[in-house]
Amino acid sequence: MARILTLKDAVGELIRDGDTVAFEGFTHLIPMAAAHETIRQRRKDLTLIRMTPDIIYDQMIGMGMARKLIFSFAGNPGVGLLRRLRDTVENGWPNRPEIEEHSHAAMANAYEAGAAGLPCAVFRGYLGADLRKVNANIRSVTCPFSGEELAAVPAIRPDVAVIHAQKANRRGDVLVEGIVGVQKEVVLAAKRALVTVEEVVGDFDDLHPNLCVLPHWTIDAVCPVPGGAHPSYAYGYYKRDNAAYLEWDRISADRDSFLAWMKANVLEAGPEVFAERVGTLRNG
Amino acid sequence: MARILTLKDAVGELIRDGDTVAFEGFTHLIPMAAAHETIRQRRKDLTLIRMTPDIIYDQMIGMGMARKLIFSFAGNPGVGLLRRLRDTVENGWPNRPEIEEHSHAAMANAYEAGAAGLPCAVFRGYLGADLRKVNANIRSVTCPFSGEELAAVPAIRPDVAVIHAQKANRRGDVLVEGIVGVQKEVVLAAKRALVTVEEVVGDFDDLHPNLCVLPHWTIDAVCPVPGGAHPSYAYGYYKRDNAAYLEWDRISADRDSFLAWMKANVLEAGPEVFAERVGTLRNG
Amino acid sequence: MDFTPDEMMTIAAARALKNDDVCFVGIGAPSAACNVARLTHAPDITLIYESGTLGTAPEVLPLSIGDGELCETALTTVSVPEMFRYWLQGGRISIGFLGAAQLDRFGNINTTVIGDYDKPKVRLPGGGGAPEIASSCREIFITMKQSVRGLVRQIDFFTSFGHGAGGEARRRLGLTTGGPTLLVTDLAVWRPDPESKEFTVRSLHPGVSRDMVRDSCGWPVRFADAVEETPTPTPLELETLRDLHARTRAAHNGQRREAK
Amino acid sequence: MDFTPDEMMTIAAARALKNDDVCFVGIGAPSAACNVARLTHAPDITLIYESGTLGTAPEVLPLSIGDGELCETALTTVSVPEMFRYWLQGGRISIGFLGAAQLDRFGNINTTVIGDYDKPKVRLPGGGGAPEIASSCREIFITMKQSVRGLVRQIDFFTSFGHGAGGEARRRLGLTTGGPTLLVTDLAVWRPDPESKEFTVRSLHPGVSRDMVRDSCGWPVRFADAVEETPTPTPLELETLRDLHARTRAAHNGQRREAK
Repeated sequence: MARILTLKDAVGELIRDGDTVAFEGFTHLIPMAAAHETIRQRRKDLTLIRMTPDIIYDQMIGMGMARKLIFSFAGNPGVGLLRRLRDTVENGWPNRPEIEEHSHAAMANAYEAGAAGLPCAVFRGYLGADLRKVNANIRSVTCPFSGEELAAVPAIRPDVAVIHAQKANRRGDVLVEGIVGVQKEVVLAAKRALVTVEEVVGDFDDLHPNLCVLPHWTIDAVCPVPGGAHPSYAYGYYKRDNAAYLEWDRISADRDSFLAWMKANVLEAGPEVFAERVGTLRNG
Repeated sequence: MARILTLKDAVGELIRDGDTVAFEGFTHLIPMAAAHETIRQRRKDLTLIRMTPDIIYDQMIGMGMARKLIFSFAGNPGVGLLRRLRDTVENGWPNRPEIEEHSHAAMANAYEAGAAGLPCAVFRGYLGADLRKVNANIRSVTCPFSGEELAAVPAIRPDVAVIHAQKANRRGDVLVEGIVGVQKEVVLAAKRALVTVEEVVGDFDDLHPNLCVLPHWTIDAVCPVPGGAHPSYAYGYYKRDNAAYLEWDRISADRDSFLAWMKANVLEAGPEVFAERVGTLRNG
Repeated sequence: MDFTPDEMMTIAAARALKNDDVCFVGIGAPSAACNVARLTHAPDITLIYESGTLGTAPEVLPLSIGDGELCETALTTVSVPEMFRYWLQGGRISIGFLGAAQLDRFGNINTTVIGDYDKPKVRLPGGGGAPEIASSCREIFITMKQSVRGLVRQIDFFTSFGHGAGGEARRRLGLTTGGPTLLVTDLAVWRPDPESKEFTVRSLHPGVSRDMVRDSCGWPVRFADAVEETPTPTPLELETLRDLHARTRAAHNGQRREAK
Repeated sequence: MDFTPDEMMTIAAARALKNDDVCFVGIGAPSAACNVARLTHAPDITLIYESGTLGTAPEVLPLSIGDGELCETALTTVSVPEMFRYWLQGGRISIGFLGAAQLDRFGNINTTVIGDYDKPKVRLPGGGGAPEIASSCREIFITMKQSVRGLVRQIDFFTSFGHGAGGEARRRLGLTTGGPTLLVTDLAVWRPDPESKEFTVRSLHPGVSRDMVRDSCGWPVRFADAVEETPTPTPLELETLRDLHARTRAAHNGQRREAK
């Protein structure tokens, strides 16, 4: 049952050292404010699951919080590579987390299977791909009707799912609109779910019947954090901060500039700074 | 690529003797007008797939069009049993089609797998259920990670999918709203797709981005047939004709009254009668 | 206030539902009980119909499991594959509410055929959602009127699995869910024995004797050590149920009440 | 009108797309080519981005594969699992458009690592959607600038499978789709040989010599029997492309162009 909590309290209660966590949001609604709170609270030994690690995991990786990474595309979208992730993989700085790498199709299916309560996902994939050789969690099953060999990967069942969404109502039901990504799946796949939202409204009475709504009884905490997806965007609220993605390439290029930026903008800041950051990006 | 056709032409072109067909619509948007046109055109030797055979298949079965039935719940919703289906199973009248019976979960997963291009669906089901003993298409696969034995059924890949929907635009994109059932899955699972709609509108520019829309390139024919889901209903257009479901129990109780009703109301009628039938049921 | 055995059955079933339950209202199940619970002691109960409607609050009882009002009053409506995969199989449902054509004392249900499957005496509708409702929900509540043709020693077909032959049968099949934990008939409230899993009468409805229960049951009836009397329906419960039925009749033009 | 090799590459790629194509615009792929096709000879082409946007028609080029405008201009936006299951794996896509960090002459692609997987010299982004785009789309188009570091004899990692070692390699793996059928570089248009499946130069862009192609390619280049000259970009094509880039720059405040 969802409770409406401050982000600090929600992270404090729901995310624990050693957890397997998935902060999801496919290019859209990336839960950056929740990640920053998790960094401030110094969680460690995390297994970080995310299709596209993006800036959000580049920061957590650079801060040494990751014990293991599970991902399918590790780029800085529209810019290039992720420099902190490269540094950890190529040079072991600040540590050398275990890597479990998949394709998007595999991870999307694995989230789907997690939401569906299955132990594994079955799909047609990885044909001729070398990831099979370096990832022991890519196996196969044989269709008992056609004899076709299909790929199988373990379902993703995180300890905690963290997403950002447009709005919640007072009961804690959550609405996700636009590019919905795997937002529904990760929440349903997880043991615990934390959702930051742009706003909390009275009720959802005027919604179209077929929208992506997560009922309050699938969520543990709802935290209002306006701007909480910055520098990604929230459809209907504010645009993507493309400049911030470019700037990240510069900030993250160097360990010292990275650490200095994290100190000034994350460790010594709070969730309230996100509202300011999207100020000029808000929809007209 | 969708063409906007008359129902007569579309059925004539897309549904052939011996086809495996799925007329879907879960309690809502049941494509009754398309079934009546198929009956008028005297299609035969059909494999009829549908989760809930309902009145629509009771009529086609009673007219001797079925070579095989694949279903998961054969009731007259809100009323009781399906009398023509009972007569064919219990007494072989007018013929004795092969029966492949599943659970809803199996069929829903089988449609999903068909839409997903897979040869089979894998799910947790049929535990302790006797259907396993009477249906050779219920098999199992073993999860290569947990060792759990999961149920497997063949994907549903019909020759033709037939659905009713609220509206199409001029390009032939189709919108389904409300109880969407397996409407999207059956169209994507099928080789050919026929969609009857309440109306054709200019464009869909004002739709919410996350609605259930089937692009025109997934559909072969769109046929405007107002009222075409009667006696089921079309959310936003007209209500369910509960009296017709009750009346069916009486009509179908007897072979002669069934045949007389079919002659008067189907064989000697046309798609245009559906608009009249929903006249008093239209939303205020 | 006077009441009928049917009313007592529905109200006793409604009482077993809690405010935080997520209830899957399956084929043949008394959605009356679920809605009475919602309109009395459990206003926040989540009702789910297999048509994809999540969190519905209908004003009148639906005639089918996919009536328009279920969608109109739902928090959201999802596709049927999603309903069965994410919500049922995903383990999100606390209570599955089933009816039965035939029931045995271990809560195994038949709604498929009377007689032999290949040459049935009566072809019933079949399982629909029931086989996986029975295995995926945390608990199963069953409600049906008693009759020797309904409560039988041996069901003709295992449409959905209850406690099998009793005891640890579920666990041996790999089932981790609770299975049938409640049977409410028009005469009594039954719970499975903790060990044998056999349904045992826990309370008799007001005015019902042990013999009445025995005479309308096809298996030898076990009674709990201390059999209680089911509390009489309160005026609020009865009025709520009767108002619901009256609204339903008015809306459906006096047509037959919700069944499937 | 004068034009750059980049412009020629994009326009030559755009020309290969047809009005009834359903095109999956994957990671690193030139959505410029897809959108130029849409804005010139293929107005009804369906563009799909893996973020779930079906049938998009962006006014400006997206910076990520999930920009807001893709959703705003789409016919509909579906979840990412649905995108990969129903639309890609379901066989609904005619053309998958991929880029590459390393490419071999059989259309096998590496975007994972330079060097050894466990101790990479450069850790690249990885496959994203590419492994299943490469196997599920009816055909694969590849576009990239030529360089000896990019067009290599042997890729370091098979991120996505093209024609393997050539010939019937796809069929032997059980693949029923066509695999790479086109490579457009800044210098030439290549098609696989029907037998060996090795990329073969079919046309040279205006002003490009065979040696220029050889010098920027890490494998021994094969030329078709009759090598043609790629038709010069038309004024409409060039204006469309330049207007698109100008609108994109204005919208993104002069930030770097679409890459993902």
